Amino acid sequence: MSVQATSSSPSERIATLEMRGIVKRFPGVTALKGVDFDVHAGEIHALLGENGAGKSTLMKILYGLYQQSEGQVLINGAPVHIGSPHESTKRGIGMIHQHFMLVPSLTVAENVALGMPSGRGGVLDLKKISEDISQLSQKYNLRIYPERPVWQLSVGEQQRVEIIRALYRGAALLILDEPTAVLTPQESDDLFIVLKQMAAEGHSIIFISHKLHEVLAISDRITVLRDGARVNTIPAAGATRLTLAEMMVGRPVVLEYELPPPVRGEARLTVQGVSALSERGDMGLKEVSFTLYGGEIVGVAGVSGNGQHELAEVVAGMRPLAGGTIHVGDQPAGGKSPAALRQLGVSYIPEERMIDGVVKNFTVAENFVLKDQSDPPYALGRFFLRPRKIAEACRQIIHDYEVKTPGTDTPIKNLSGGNIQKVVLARELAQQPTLLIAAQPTRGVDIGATEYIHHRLLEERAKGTAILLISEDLDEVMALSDRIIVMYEGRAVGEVLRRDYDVRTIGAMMAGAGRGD
Amino acid sequence: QDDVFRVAAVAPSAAADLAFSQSMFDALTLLDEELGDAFEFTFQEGTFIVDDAAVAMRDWASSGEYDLVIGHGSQYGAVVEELAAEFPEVSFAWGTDNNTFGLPNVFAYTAAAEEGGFINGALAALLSEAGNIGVVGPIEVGDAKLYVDGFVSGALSVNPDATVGVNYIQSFSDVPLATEAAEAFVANGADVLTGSAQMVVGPIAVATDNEVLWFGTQSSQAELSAESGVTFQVYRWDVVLRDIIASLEEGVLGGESYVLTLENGGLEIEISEFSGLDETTLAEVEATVATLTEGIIAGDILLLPDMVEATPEAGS
Amino acid sequence: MSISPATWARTALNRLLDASPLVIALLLAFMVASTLLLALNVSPLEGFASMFEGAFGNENSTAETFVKATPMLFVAIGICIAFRGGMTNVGGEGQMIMGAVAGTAVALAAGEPLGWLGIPLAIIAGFIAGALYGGLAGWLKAWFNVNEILSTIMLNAIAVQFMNFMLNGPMLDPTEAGVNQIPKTARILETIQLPRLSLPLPPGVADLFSLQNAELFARTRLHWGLVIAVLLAVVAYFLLWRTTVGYRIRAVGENERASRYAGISVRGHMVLSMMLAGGFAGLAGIIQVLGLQYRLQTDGSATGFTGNAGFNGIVVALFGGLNPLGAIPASAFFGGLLVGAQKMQRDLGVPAALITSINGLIVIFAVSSEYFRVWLTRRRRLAEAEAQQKAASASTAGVPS
Amino acid sequence: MNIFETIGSIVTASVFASTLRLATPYLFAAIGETFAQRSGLLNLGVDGIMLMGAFTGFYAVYATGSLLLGVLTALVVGGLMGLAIAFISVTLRAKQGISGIGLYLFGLGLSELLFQRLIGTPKSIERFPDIYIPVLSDIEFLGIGQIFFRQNLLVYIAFASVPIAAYVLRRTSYGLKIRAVGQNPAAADAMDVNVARIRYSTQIFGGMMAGLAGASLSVALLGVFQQNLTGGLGFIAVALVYFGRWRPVGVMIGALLFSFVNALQLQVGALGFDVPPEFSTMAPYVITIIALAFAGRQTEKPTALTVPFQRGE
Ligand SMILES: Nc1ncnc2c1ncn2[C@@H]1O[C@H](COP(=O)(O)OP(=O)(O)OP(=O)(O)O)[C@@H](O)[C@H]1O
Ligand SMILES: Nc1ncnc2c1ncn2[C@@H]1O[C@H](COP(=O)(O)OP(=O)(O)OP(=O)(O)O)[C@@H](O)[C@H]1O
Ligand SMILES: [Mg+2]
Ligand SMILES: [Mg+2]
Repeated sequence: MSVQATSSSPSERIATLEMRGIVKRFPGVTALKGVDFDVHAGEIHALLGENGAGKSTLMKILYGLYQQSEGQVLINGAPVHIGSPHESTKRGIGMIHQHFMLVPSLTVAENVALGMPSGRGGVLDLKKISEDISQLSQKYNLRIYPERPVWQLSVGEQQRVEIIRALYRGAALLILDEPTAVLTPQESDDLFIVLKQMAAEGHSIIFISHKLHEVLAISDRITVLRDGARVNTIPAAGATRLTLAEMMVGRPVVLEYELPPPVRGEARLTVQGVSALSERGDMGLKEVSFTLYGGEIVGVAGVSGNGQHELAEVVAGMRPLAGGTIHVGDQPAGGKSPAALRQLGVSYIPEERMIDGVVKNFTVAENFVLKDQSDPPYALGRFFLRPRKIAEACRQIIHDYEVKTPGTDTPIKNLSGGNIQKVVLARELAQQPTLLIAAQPTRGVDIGATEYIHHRLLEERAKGTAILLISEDLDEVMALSDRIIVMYEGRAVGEVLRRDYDVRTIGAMMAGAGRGD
Repeated sequence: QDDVFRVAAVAPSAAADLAFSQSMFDALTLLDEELGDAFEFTFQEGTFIVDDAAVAMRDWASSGEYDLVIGHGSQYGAVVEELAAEFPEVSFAWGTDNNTFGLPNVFAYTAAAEEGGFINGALAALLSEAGNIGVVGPIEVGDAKLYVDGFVSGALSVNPDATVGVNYIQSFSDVPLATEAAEAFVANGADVLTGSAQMVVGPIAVATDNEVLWFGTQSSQAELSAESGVTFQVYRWDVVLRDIIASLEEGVLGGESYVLTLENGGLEIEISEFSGLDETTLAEVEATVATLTEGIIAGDILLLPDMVEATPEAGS
Repeated sequence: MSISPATWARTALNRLLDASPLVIALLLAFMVASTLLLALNVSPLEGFASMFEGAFGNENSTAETFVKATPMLFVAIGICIAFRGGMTNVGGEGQMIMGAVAGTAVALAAGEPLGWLGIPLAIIAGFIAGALYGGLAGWLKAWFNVNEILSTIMLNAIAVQFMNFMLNGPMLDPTEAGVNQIPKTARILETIQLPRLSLPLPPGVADLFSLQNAELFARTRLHWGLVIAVLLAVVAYFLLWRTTVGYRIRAVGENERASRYAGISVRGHMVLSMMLAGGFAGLAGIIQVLGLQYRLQTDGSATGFTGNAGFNGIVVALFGGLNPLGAIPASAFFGGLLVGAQKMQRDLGVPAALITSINGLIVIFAVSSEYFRVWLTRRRRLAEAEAQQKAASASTAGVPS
Repeated sequence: MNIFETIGSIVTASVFASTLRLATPYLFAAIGETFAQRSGLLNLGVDGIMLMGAFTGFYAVYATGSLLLGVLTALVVGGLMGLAIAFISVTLRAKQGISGIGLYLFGLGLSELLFQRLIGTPKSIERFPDIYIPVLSDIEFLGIGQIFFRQNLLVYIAFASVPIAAYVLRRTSYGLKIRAVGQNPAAADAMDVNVARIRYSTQIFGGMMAGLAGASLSVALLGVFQQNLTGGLGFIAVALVYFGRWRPVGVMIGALLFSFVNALQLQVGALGFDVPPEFSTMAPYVITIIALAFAGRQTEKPTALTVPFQRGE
C-alpha cells in the first residue's frame, strides 16, 4: 500500500534496475571492484557476503548516499544519476539501513513524517500520519505505537518503524540491509509475508542477510559478493546453505555443533525475583528467577523488547536493580557496579557493542585494555601505562582470534562489526571469567566470524565457565544452550531443556502462549 | 635630540569615551594645537588589559624616542613603578594617584574629583523637587569614589533630608546594567541622576527620556545629555601636562605629584549650554557654582565629612 | 627497514601540502586585513611589518610574545585535558582568578620567614584553588547534570566579584586603605617573586646579531613561568597518553557508557578532568602574579587581571589540536599575534578595534582551512587506492577467472 | 518597617517591568541560538553579531531617523553574519566553538571601528517609545499594567516570539526537520531532508535574531551605542539556551530569572541597602546555577550539536 499518491504502479516505475561495473574507492580502500548487479519488478534478490564484502556500500550507492567512483546505474534501461537520497526517493527507491536511520528523540509518527510533504502547509498533521501508521501496522501485523518516542523502543521495535516508514513512502524498489538481524523467527516470517506480498504487487526487493536459511526461503535470485567483487549470481532454487556459505567464505564451513553433555559445576549465578525498570520507565523485567551453573550455557530467548535486554544489563551491573536479589557464587551481587562484579569473575559482552562495548575512537589496543589498563602487566604501579606490553598482548589476541585489522593502533571504528566483536570477546575472555554474560554476541556478524565466536563460547563452557547467552536469534540459542529460558513481557515464562527443543513450541512461548503454564 | 617634545600615552578605554580616556586625549590634542610642530603625541587607546599597556610603555621607554611616557589609569601603577626603575633616563607620568614611588623619574597626577562632586551634589539637591537623587557608580574606587562621596556630601549639605541612592554596578563599561540601575532610581522617584565612568551614556539616555536632570564628570557630556544635562566637572589634564613639560625642560624627570583642583584650573565646572532650565534657575545655578567654587578654593567648605563614608540610609 | 629517500621526500612533500591550507588561509586573512588597512589609509606592508616587528622583531618583543603566551599555554593545557574528558571548560577566566587570589593570599601570608619556599606554596595554593573551582563545575555536571558551558560562564562572573570583594576588603594593600585607589594587594616580597629568565649566549653570538647583552632576554620581562608551562605541557601530554588516569579520562570523554561498563568511575573522572583544567588555569593566574605583576590588582573586570588569557586559552588549545604539545607553538603564535597587533596600533595609529577584528578573521580563516587540509589528504589517499587497485587488477589480468 | 513592607518596597512593579526589559535582548539572542543549536550548530559568536546589529541598527536610525529602518538593518546585518558562520560551520565544517570566537572578535572589533569612523563619540537617538496598550496598561492590580503593557515594541515582539518559536519547533514540519537534523543528521539526510539547507536556515535566523537582540539594546532600550555595548551579554544568552534545555519556554524562564535577580539587585542598590555590591552583582549568576542544579533532568540536548555532517564517507 502506498500512502503517497503515485500515478503509476511500482512495476511501471522500476521494471528493471541494473548496476554495471560499479567501483567504489574510499581513502585507502577499494570497497567495490567493478560489481554488476540487477533486479527486476516482482523479484526478491538477496545479496550475500561476509562482513566488509561491500554489500552495504553497493546499496548506499544505489540509494544515493555514496557516489560510485566508476560504473553506471540504469533504470528501465536508461542511465540515471543518483546524487542524493532525494533523487533515489523520487525515483521510487527506498532503503532500510543496517544502522537504523531514526531520530531517537522524535516519536514514531514524527520519524515517519520526517522529510514528507505535509498535508497542511508547513504544519504537521501528526494525527493523520498516526492513523496511517496504525493502518499499515495492522495490515502488515507490525505492532507499533505511533506516539512513542523512538529512544524508548527496543531494537526490534525500531526495526519495525523502519519498515513501516519505507512502506509508508511507497517505494517501488525496497532495499533492506540486514533487516532480520534483530527479529525473531516469527517476526521474520511475518516480514517475509510482507515482502512476498510486496513483490507480488510488483515491487522489486533487495534483501541483505547473513542468515542463509532466510535467504533461501524468500529470494528468487542470490548474488554473492566477496572482497568487493561479485562471485556469482544464482537462482535460489537449487542452492543450499552449504554451497552458499562456501561461496561466501571461500572454504567449507561448519554450521551445526555437537554439544557434549554438560559437566555441571557449582551455582555461579542465582537470580531471585529480580525486577528492573526499562528505558521507558515501566517495569521491563518482572520477578525473574533462575540459577546458572558452571559448565553450562543457558540461553535466554524472546522477542526483542520482552525484558532480555534489561536482564542482561541488570546482571552485568549496568542497570539499577528494582527488586529481588542476585548472587554470583555465594556473594551478593545485586546493585554492584561493573567494577565490583569484575572482581567476582563476571564478564559481559554487551548487546550494543559500539555504544557499550568499545570506545570507537580508541585504538584496537586501547580497547583491548578497557577493563584492566590499570593492572599489571599493562600498568606500572597502577599509574604508568606500558604501551609496549599492551601492544604485545593485543597482537597476540589479534593472532589468536584472527581479527582482521591493519594493526594494533588502528582506531577500532575502522574495523567491521564482526572484528570489533572479536576484540570485545577476546577482552572479556582474557579476564578468565567464571560467569560470562553474552548479549547478542553475533548480531550482524558474518558466518565466518559467527562460527568462530560460537566455537569460543563452547570452549569456555568446556572450561567450566557459566554462560548466560541472550540472543534474539533463536537458531543460535538452540544451537548453543543446554537450557533455554523464554521471556515474554518481562517475565520468564518457561524453561525448555535441550532434549525438548522445538522451534514451534519455543516460538509460541515467545509469542506469549507459554503464559500460565 | 631635536626640539620636538614627544609624549606617548596609554589609556584604558576609547579616546572618545566622553569620560576618563577622552579627558587625557583632549588635553594632548589641545597641547598639540597650541604647540604645533614642537609637540607630538602617540596615544594607545582601549588598553584595558594591563599587560598590553606594559608592553606598549616598555616599547616606548626602550626606544628612547619619547620625552614622556604616560600611563593614564590607576591600574598602570605597578607597571610604571617597575619600568621607571628600569629606565631611569625616561620620564613617566601616571594617574590617577599621588604615589611617585619615591622615584625621581615618575610624576603622579590625580583629580580632586570630590570638589566638582560637591558642587554637582549641591546643585542636584537644590534642583531636585522630590529630594530624591540617584548615583550610578562603577566600582567603589579612585576618582569615581571621590566624585560620588563629594556629590553625596554636597547634596546633603543643601538638603539634609534628601534621599541620595548610590549604586556601584561593579563595571566601568556595562551600559545595559547602568541603564537599568538608572531606571531603578527613576522608578523609585529620583528626579536627578549622576554617575561616573564610560557606561554613563546609558543613564544619560534614561535621564533625557524621563526628563530628569543629569550631572556629569570627567568630560563634558553636554551634547549627549541635551536638555537634561546641567553641569559637568571637566578634567583639564593640560594643566598638569604643562607643569610636567616645564619641569622636564628644567631637567627634572619626576618626583612630583599633581592634583587637579578648582584652584589650579585643572577642574572646571561647565554649565551646559543646552540645559532646558529657565533663565532664573540657570542664573541660580551659575551663582551657586561661583560661590561654591570660591568657597572650596578658599577652603571654607568641608568636602568630605567622615559621615559620608557610610552609604546614607534609605529614606526611612 | 630503512626508509628510501623517495619515500622520505614524498612524506616531506605531503607534510608541506598538509600545512599549505593553513598558510594560504593566513595569507587570505592578511589580504582581507590589508583591505581594511587600506581603507584606513595605512599601507598593509608597513602594517604587517610592524606587526611582525612587534611580535618577534627583537629581543624584547620576542620576550613579550612569550610573556603573553605563558598564561594562555597554562590555560590551554587544562582545556586540552578537560576536552579529552568530554568537558568544555569555558571557565578559564574564573579559575585563573581563583588561583591568583588564593595563591597571592598564601604568598602574602608566607612573607619573610619562609623565604623562597613561599613560591612553591603559593603555586600549589593557586593550583588547588583553581582545581576546586573547576571541580565545582565538574561536580555540578556529574551529580546535577548542569551543563558545564553554562556553569563555567556563570562561575566566571562570580569569581570576578569575589576578587573585587577580596581586593577591596580583606586583601587590600594596607598602605592603600582609605586612599581609594584601584583594588590591589600589597606587593609580594622579592624572595617570592619568580625570577626573570635569561639565556647566556656563547661568546660571539651576541655580536653577531648585534644584541645589547651577552645574555638573551636579559632586560625583558620573560620569566620562569614560561619554562614551567612548557614542562607542564609535556607532563600533561604524558599524563593523557601514558598513564592510566589519562587513559580513563579520555575513555570517559569518548564514551561514558563503555567506561561505566569497563568499571571506570565516570563521575569521578568528569570531576577530575575539570579539576585538572581548573588547576592549570589556577596556575596561569598565580604565575601571572608571581612572575609578572608581583601583586594582584584589577580594574573590576576579569580581563583587568587575566588579560583574556582564560578565553584565548581555548583558541590556543583548539589550534594546538587539543594536544598539550600542540598548544606550545599555538600559544607562541597567538602571543605573537596579540603583541604584534598592539605594536601596529602604536606605530601606525591603527585603531585597536581594527586589530581585534583582524584577530577574529585570522581565527576564522585558520579554522576554516582545516577543510582544505582534510580534502587534500582525502584526495591523496583516494589516488593511492586507485593506483593500488589498478596495479592489482593489472597483475591478475592474465589469469582467467 | 516590618519584613513584608521591606519586601514590598523592594519587589515593586517597576522591578518586574525592568525584568522584562532586561530579558528582551537575551530572549531574542537565545531564541535564535536555540534554533541553531537544535539543528546542531553551536555559535559562540552571538555576542559579535549582537554588537554588529546594535551598531548598524543604531547607525541607521542615527542617519535616517527611522526606527523601522534601524531594525531592518540589524536584521539584515545579523542575517549576513549568520550566513557567514553557517558557511564556515556547515560548508567548511570548521570547529564550531573556535570559529564562533573568531566571529565574536570580528564583530567586537568591526562594530567599534565603524563606530569610531562613522560617529566617533557617544550620541543618543530617539529610542523606541513605550507603547501603552489601551485599557490593559491601566490595570492597577499588582502593577500588571505597568509591568506588562507599557513596554516598547521590541519587548512585546521578544515575548511573542517565544510561543511562536515553540510552536514552530514542535508542530511544523520545518521544526521537525530542525530537531531531526540536530539529533541524527544521517537519518534526516536519508529521509530526504537537506541537512545543509536546514542548518543554513537556522543559523541565518539565529544571526537575524542576534542582530535584533543588538538593536533591541541600542535602538529600543538604551538609545545609545558604545564600544562593546553588550559586554558579553551574548555569551550569557548562549548559556541560557543550555539553561532552557533547548526549549523556547525554558529559555524564557532562564532569561526572566536571570533578569529578575539582576533587576532586584539594582533595586536593592537603588534603595541604598547595605549589601556589599560585589555580592549583589554576583547574585544572578549564583541563582541561575542553583536553579539549574535543582531543575528537572530531562533534556532534549541535540546530540549532533557541534558535529559537522558529511554524508556517509
Ligand atoms: N565510510 C567508509 N570509509 C572508508 N571505507 C569504507 C567506508 N565504508 C565502507 N568502507 C570499506 O568498504 C568495505 C565494504 O564495506 P561494506 O559496509 O559495504 O561491507 P558489508 O558487505 O556491508 O559488510 P557487513 O556485512 O559488515 O555489513 C569495508 O571493508 C570498508 O573497508
Ligand atoms: N570512517 C571509516 N574509515 C574506514 N573504514 C570505515 C569507516 N567507517 C566504516 N568503515 C568500514 O566500513 C565497514 C562497514 O562498516 P559498518 O559500520 O557498516 O560495519 P558493520 O556493518 O557494523 O560490520 P558488521 O557487518 O561486521 O557488523 C567496516 O568494515 C569498516 O571497516
Ligand atoms: Mg553492511
Ligand atoms: Mg554489518
